[in-house]
Amino acid sequence: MAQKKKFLYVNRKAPYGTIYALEALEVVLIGAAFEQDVSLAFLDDGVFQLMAGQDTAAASMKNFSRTFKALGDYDVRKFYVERESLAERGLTVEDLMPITYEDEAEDYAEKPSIIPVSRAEMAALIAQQDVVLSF
Amino acid sequence: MAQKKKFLYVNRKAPYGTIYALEALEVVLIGAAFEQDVSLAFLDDGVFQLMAGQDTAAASMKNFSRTFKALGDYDVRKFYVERESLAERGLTVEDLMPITYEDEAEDYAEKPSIIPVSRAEMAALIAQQDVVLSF
Amino acid sequence: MQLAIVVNEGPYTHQASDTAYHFTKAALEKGHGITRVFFYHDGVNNGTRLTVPPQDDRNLQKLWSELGEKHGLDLVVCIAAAQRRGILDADEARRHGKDASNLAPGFRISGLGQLIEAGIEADRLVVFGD
Amino acid sequence: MQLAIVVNEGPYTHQASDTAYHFTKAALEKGHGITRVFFYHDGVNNGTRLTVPPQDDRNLQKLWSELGEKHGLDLVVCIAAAQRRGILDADEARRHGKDASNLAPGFRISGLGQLIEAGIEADRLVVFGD
Amino acid sequence: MSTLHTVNKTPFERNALQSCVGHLSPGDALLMIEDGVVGARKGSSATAMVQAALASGGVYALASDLDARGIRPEDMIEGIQRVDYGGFVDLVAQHARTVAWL
Amino acid sequence: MSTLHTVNKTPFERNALQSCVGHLSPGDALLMIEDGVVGARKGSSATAMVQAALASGGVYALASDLDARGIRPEDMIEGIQRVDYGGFVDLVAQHARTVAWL
Repeated sequence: MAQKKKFLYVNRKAPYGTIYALEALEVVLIGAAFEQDVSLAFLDDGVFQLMAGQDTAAASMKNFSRTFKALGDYDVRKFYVERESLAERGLTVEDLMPITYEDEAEDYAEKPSIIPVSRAEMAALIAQQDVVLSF
Repeated sequence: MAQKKKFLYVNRKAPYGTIYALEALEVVLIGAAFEQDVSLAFLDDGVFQLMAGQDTAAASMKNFSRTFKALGDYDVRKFYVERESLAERGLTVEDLMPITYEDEAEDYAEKPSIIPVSRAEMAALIAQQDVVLSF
Repeated sequence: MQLAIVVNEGPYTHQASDTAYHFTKAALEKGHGITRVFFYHDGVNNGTRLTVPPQDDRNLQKLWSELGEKHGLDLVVCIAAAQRRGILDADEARRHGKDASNLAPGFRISGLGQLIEAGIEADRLVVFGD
Repeated sequence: MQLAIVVNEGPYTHQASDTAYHFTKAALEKGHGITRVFFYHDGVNNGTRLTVPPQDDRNLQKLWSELGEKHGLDLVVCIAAAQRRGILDADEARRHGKDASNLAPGFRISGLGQLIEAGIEADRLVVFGD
Repeated sequence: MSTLHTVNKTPFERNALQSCVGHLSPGDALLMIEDGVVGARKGSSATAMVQAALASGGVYALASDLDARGIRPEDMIEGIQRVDYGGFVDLVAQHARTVAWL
Repeated sequence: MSTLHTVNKTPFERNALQSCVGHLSPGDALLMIEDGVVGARKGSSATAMVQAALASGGVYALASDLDARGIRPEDMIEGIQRVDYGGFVDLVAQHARTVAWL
């Protein structure tokens, strides 16, 4: 392949009520093998996908939230989370799971994958992409 | 069967974008044979189901809006349409199809099936039902 | 009390089938009767025996079939909705010249009249959908 | 120009499959190439040959199969999404011990890598869904 | 006799909760299920709607759906009651009809 | 290079149009399809959002979807352009990327 493309996965839906969040994550996992320039966008109800303390035992559904934490090992390290979406839902970044990656360039220092952005920054991010996959 | 039950079919979705409106109408048609006390509620985007002038030729979909006009022959004559829902969408009752039935009690005089109601009246209607089917 | 259950969405894509299943189970545990479980719209997709969900996930078709068998539930898939979506029993397959069928055990295919009838006969009707 | 098409919903329940079909047809008429049509989520339900839509309605599975045959389109159904929803070809059915299969002619089952690859290779990718 | 209303949609993406609250009769109960439970979290733009429902009658949320989405009891708008599926069944039995705001 | 945004949801039931309009960059185009076309009707509560999009760039609506829903050209917000599927294809080709607001 000639060059890397910029892929953005847009997550706008809450988890569990519909399968879109889970199946979007499956695409991200497979896509990681293709070594493209990958970003994840969490806006609107998509921010609920990253909530800390998800416990699906009583709902008898698969808790896939832990998988987000594993993405750093696959070079998926840019989780753009929209501040306005959080605020509208009564949330702050502190309500989300800590998600980190190890930076090889800096002696494997642990760094946060979650990047809070404003709506305007999210719009600018969209405008830089080659491929935008929405779920 | 001992007595008639009051059945309310709640239509809140626009036609064509999803199948709910069409398949709801199929239930109403079959349900008419059971001689219950049937009412139809059109609120929120459900009011679009009754829009005049629907033309699905270019979209290559089935235009089922005409079927509403046939319901009067099956004793389905109460189409409650919420005024607030119309207004929010820039619509008035005049934008809807004329739907009528023939009143046997008054020498088959043609009477309107569409009954515009306020949101409060719609709430009161819901509170009188035995069975409420939502689509 | 007699309860009628309506399931309007397929398994996995929407949670409606999960919720309806857990609700039905809880109602049975509380001693209520289930007049009928009626699968409509994409709900008919709960009734295909060809699903192969991931091994670490629930198998909703199986759960419904097993609950149905255990309690003698009437699990009815709407014929018109099913035809549109490719859910057929052996008879339907033959009638339409199809070379395969996929209806799961414990489900039966029938008409929309079964939904209305359930609404008339049950004390309560509860709809689960999208 | 090369276009990749993603269809995320099944036929009839949502209009997405209709829109994707008409879009793909129009793109071909304008001389564009179609890298691939990828069916994901409930979109896999477009690929069952067991559907029997009403005679006065369109048959979306047939329309896709015919368009695919006419233009040599690569119609790919996602394997993981398909298993969950009971869409299998003969090989998959054998592999999972199922007694029937239902994949329609002109469709093939493959992995999610085909979606990413289409995004890399195509000049544009367009998503149709709910 | 009063009505049980179920809402399975997030109030931030869909109008189901808003429409439901606009059609409550006094004494009606509202049960949040599935994605609808995200409306139970305090401090959101949907709080006023939920409080309107609380003023009209009981408001409930399905515990297993709250847990799945990481919404703890202390995060919830005051007055909303957590119920399990058995509680859901009881609510259906106690009200004359159930309306699903899909 | 600019972006084509597609909206297939009614603005009265869903937040897709609102969210889309909040994420437009100058010069971006917005295309209403499927149930999204009901947002093209003038005099509704969604008109201001559509006008914001018109101020940013072109706004289009799929003709066959408008026709199906009984929305005539004279009913539409001024400035929205009707396109057929061929026009949809052209919009995709003319913009660097397409974002679907599902």
